Amino acid sequence: MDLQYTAEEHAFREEVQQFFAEQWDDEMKSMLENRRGTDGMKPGMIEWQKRLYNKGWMAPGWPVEHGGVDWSPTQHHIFNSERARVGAPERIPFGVTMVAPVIYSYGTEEQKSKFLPRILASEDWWCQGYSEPGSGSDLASLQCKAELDGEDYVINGSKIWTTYAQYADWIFCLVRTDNSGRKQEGITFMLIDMNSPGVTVRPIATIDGFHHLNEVFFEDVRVPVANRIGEEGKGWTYAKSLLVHERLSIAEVADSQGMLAKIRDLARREINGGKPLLEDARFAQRLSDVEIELMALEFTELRVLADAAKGVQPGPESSLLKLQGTEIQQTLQELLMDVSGYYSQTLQGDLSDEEFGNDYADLARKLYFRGRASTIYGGSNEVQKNITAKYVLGLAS
Amino acid sequence: MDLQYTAEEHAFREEVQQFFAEQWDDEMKSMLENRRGTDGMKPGMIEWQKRLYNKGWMAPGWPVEHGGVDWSPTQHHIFNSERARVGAPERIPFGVTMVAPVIYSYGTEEQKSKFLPRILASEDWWCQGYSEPGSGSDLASLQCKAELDGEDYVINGSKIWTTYAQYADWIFCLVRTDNSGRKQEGITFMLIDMNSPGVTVRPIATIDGFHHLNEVFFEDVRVPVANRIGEEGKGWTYAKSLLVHERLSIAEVADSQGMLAKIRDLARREINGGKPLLEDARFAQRLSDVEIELMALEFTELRVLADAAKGVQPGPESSLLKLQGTEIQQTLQELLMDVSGYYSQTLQGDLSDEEFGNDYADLARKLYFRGRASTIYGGSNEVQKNITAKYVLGLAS
Amino acid sequence: MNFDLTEEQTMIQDSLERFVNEHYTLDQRNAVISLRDGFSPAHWQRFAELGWLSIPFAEDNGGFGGGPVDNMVIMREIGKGLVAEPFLPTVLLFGGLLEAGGRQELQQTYLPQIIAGELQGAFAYLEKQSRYEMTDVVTQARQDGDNWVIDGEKIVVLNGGAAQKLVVLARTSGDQSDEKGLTLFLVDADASGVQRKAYRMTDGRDVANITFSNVVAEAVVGEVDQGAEVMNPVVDSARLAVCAEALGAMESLNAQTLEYLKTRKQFDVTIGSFQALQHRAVDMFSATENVRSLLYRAVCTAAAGHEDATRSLLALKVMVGRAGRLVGGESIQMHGGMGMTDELSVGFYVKRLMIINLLFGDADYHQQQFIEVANAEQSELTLADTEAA
Amino acid sequence: MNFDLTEEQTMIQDSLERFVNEHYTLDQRNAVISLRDGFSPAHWQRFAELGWLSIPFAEDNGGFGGGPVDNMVIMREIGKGLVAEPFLPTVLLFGGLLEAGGRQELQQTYLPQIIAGELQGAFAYLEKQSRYEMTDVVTQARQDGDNWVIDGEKIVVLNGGAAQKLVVLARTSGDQSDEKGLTLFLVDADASGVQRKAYRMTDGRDVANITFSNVVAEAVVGEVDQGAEVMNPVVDSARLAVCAEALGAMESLNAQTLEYLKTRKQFDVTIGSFQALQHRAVDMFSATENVRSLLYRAVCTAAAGHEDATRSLLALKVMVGRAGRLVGGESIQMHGGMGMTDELSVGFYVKRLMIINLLFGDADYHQQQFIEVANAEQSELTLADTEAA
Repeated sequence: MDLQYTAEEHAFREEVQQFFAEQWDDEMKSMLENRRGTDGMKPGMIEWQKRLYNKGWMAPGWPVEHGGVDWSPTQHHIFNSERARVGAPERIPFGVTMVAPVIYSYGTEEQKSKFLPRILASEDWWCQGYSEPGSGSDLASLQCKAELDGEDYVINGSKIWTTYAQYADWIFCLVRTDNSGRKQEGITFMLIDMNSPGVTVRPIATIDGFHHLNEVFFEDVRVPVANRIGEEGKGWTYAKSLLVHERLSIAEVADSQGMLAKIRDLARREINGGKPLLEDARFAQRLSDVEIELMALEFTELRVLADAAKGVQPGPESSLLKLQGTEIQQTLQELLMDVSGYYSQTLQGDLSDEEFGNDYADLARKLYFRGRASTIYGGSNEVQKNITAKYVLGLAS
Repeated sequence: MDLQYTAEEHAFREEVQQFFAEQWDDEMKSMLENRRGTDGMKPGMIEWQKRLYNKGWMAPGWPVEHGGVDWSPTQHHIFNSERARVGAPERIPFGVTMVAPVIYSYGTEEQKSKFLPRILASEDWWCQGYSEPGSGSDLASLQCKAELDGEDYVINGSKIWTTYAQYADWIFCLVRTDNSGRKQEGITFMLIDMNSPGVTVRPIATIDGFHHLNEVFFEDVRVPVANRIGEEGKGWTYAKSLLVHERLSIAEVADSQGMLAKIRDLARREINGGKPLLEDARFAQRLSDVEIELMALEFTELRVLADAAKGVQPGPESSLLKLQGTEIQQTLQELLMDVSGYYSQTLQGDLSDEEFGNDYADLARKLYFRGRASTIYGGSNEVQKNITAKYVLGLAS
Repeated sequence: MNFDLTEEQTMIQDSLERFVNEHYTLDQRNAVISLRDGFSPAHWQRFAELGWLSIPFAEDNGGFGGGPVDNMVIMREIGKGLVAEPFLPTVLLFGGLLEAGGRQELQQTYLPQIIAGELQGAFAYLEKQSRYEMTDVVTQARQDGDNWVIDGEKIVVLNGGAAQKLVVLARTSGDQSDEKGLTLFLVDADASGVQRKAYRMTDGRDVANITFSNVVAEAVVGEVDQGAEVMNPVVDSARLAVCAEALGAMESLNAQTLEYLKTRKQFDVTIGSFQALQHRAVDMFSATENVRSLLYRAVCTAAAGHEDATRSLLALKVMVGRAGRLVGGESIQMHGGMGMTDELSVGFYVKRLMIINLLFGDADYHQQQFIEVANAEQSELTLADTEAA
Repeated sequence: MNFDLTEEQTMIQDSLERFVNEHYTLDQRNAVISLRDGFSPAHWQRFAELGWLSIPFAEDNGGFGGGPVDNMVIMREIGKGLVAEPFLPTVLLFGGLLEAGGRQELQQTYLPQIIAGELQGAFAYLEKQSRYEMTDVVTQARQDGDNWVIDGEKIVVLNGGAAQKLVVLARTSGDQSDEKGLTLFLVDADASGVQRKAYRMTDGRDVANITFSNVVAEAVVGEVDQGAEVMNPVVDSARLAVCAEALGAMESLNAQTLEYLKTRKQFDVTIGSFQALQHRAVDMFSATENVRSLLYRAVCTAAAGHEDATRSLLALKVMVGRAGRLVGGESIQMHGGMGMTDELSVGFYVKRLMIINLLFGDADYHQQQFIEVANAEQSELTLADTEAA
């Protein structure tokens, strides 16, 4: 048992640190540290991703022939830790992490050459069309319909919870091409141009006040057969195989560590009854409770990473990363709200920080409310527990 | 809304207080405050119950014609609060609270005149034979068999978790007389003399170190038909109706209040690092967490009581009494263990308190371990939650 | 001992419930919230006509002579319906302070206006540095001839935008956090030197940050340097009131969530048939009943002037914060994606519960006070008492 | 970076596992526990033959030169098997102190005897008033010519009945709770003036209360007044060791409980098919993996002398207490009535976990220390860092 990095890993870390020191500069920060919402975020994210692209690090997980870098799991970890440490954002995942692996694994040569370079260079913004109003955690019950009509499919239906659809050039969708068999069958994977006639986007107002979610409607939208991935009816298989490509850092340990450090700093600054909040016994207890859990999670992640680096299947503990990671995030968001006190429930609106009386609560509140979704989306924590009970603990369903 | 007692209730409370002041005397205390186990407990309990009997208060909940007192729910509450306040024990329930209502509701005149006076005067000690090794929370799956043979039933099988069977003169049992229909049918309610040939008692060693649980075996035990309650095959109905007679004070609020006060006193006395444990921030938080919950539960109990006093059905909150009551008890037991520190995990054995270094930990440990059972027996808390979800919240099973 | 409402209280409850049913669908509420001050003047007028604004005031002051139980009845329905009108800031706080201050001329001038629905008021007590210590006050008032002149800044003043008159908590002597040396002043909200920046809370209600520069106060409320003595019981009564409001909100969340569990289907069955969700629904129910029980406890002990009233109120406020967070969090979680949207009212109730947790100090703050009160008591039992047979 | 055991460590692990499988069924353990000192001298001899007793000691002292990882391997198997032999008190504490004390004559005399399984030892540090403050010591040692003479009383001395030699923590200067002024003494357990009262812990292990009246010490271990400097690292290493033992116990409880959930039927289905129990089984699993991760963290940082070692160890001990309580409680609850009996080993594992929680301070105590260490650090991030895109 040994925690040391190899010399190569040390060197890599230095290279990563240097990259962030140079590229995560004031210009980037001012573009992305917009505290009042996500509206100005698109240009900043594209600029940031182009910088990664210029370094060759936009898609390290891709096969080298398509522009990947063949990093080891440890290198991925190092990159992500350093990213979180300086506070740079993660890449927007829908193109580079979610649809691209499906395209390079199951797409035609035409699809690969058409889409992958534009994803790599952040020239297309993608969104994901899986969930539907009626489907919830039971994804395979989806109903959005595609009917073949000559060279096109005609799509009718809607997708919901579509993050950043308002920015998107393309959407990848699971659509139903057949209703006769098991619900997992008859699902087809489709790439749809958001500019197609008949596509409309309705923003969904959410409790966090950010505009990130949408409902996307398809009304007789014609999609060339050439935009279908693989075979008709196999979409569920492709989508499931995509889960394997999920990033190792699903627990977001490094980001939570940054959040925790910030909470501690702020709690040192906040005074109640003449005493810093950090010295309040209950607050200190709650903070340390989650800190200890996060320290454990960090090593659970390293254990999974160590297995991945050896090329062996991760152990059963990997099933806990999302469960624990999201719970820790929510606890931290809650603590940050509590540090904010009254300010956590007031809308700063047009007031300056000075007039308002606080310089972090507005964001704290948004993070908190947005964070509620982390235990719902991508398989609710209830579903995660069912899965863990069944597949890891072997309990009958 | 009003918390006041009526003048009659005030007078009653004074009478109760006077009774305890006179009867819960040093002799009683020395008989029942045996901290090393339950072995010496039987004579003390019988003496104490005889004192209640002499006052006419042994069975206040019974119909007056059999020796009951016709107390209002508030009077029951007052009696119980005062009992807990001085630390006197509850009556052993198996005879007076559990089997007697079945006897006076469904028994023959002969059964009533044979058994009820002896229960009232604590001349017979009863135990309960419901659970079986295979039945658990699924009580109706019981298999202990009774076959009619002339004037007798012949009983074969066993009962488990039988509290104080080692003291008992009689056991009331659910036995199976028919296997053909639904499992709830074919169950018969039987009164069995523990001195019958073929009855054996095996003590079950438990984690608390008290001897209270037993397994009772029946091998060709002959029980006169005259000892059957009501009709053959109706035992399940009788047993269920008995649940209605359960005491109002199921949450044991008054006892928990006494426990909490004691914990606070002890935590004031225990010093760690020069400071009383009561001033330790985390300990104080944990104690106050449970104190607040107990304050809530006290009023939940009063709400149920107020409904009962009006003669109306208790509201849905009554379903929470056992759930919350047992959880609070376990939390208090845990805190008392924590106050005891190292002593909580050492067996005092023959050491005097002085040699051992502590005068309460031995009991604390026993209470703690015995308390684990409170969320298991009498319908586990999981089953309670299922029932509440179904019957109170109306959620489909 | 009983927990029944009187016939009059039941009538008040019914009339509020009817009002909510008629005027407080989510769409109607959104319309109300979008009005200038975050509430409807027409509704307020209706409140006056129905007599609700008179309930807490003494009969001598033209009121109904209500007590803690009456306030509970009103605030619980307000909580159930997520009613936005400023009953708390204008009636309970502003009106309550004027009444508690005991100055007849102020009572006779203003209480009838409040009761008639003609006067909006606010209580300006929080400051940027004060967090939950209400006595941490640096806003100064100094005597200048017959006048008191106020300088300082107050934040998160509930109903601060609409208020025509303010009661302002200022320091007239003592150190920054002393309880003694505080004085309450009546100030015209449009007086020279008063500047207001209005904004909204997350549930849509109106608040303001208010600066005072050489502002001449209209009157002292109560006695100079004795402001805390007037303020404390009024704030305690407001604590009780918002806890009742929280109960109403939690009841509504329970009802909405149960309804969703019973109708929403996944994997071809209603999600309410999943045992794990059932048990959590029981936990929500249990948390709500705990709040109800502690509310009854605090209301009854307050009404009776019982020695346990303070401890009960502190326990209640702690439980409201904790249970409110649990019920709110579970409501969102069990509503899934829909719980995240503004298309259901779930999120607004959750936010209101979070605000209530903060008002007059959050759960942690109140628990610290609870610990001090509870551990100061000596108990009388011995451990042998805990030994059951 | 890797979390693999070396080949040698794997061999140690396998040999312990085999030993447990052969010698530690519940019946066999009950027989061992019922022996005079609560363990089997024959087993102890076997431990010596297999070389296990030599593992933590330096090669210079005749040991295997093992480190934190090796201790972890041994103690985890001991925890899994609920092994009663006194590896902790004799080898890790008593032997560890003699080694850390640095006096060659003591090392050369006694370490070989320990390694050979010929010497039982104990560390007498707790006192009636000390609770979890190990430096709260009133047992006095005074110099009398060339001798040190000890007066006082020690309690809950692990292996105190069987021990032939004791290391005794006594005060040689300073005030009752000072860390400075403590000295460790080697004392013969049968020396004149030593009185022992042996009793048992809940898991059946042997402890004793020991009084010292004018007892002449055999030697000073380490330096006079510098006892804490010798003791602290040895106790830290013992903390790590008992946490590894706890992991083993938790693993065993998980396995037993899962097995029960998969076989026990109620209402005609296995109880493991109830979703509420499934989710709680996941919680047990999750708690156990948290302990494993923190154990790896603490062991790796200790082995590397990493600056995070202290914080990691404190976090681990807190988690072991909390997670152990959760796993123990759930194990009993999910085993139903059977979990309450001594007929399964569940209860014994639970008790062992509870004892481990107490050893060297419970979870609350360690969390207080953790808070002090963690909050003393300054962090470097700004909130903007937390804003994801």
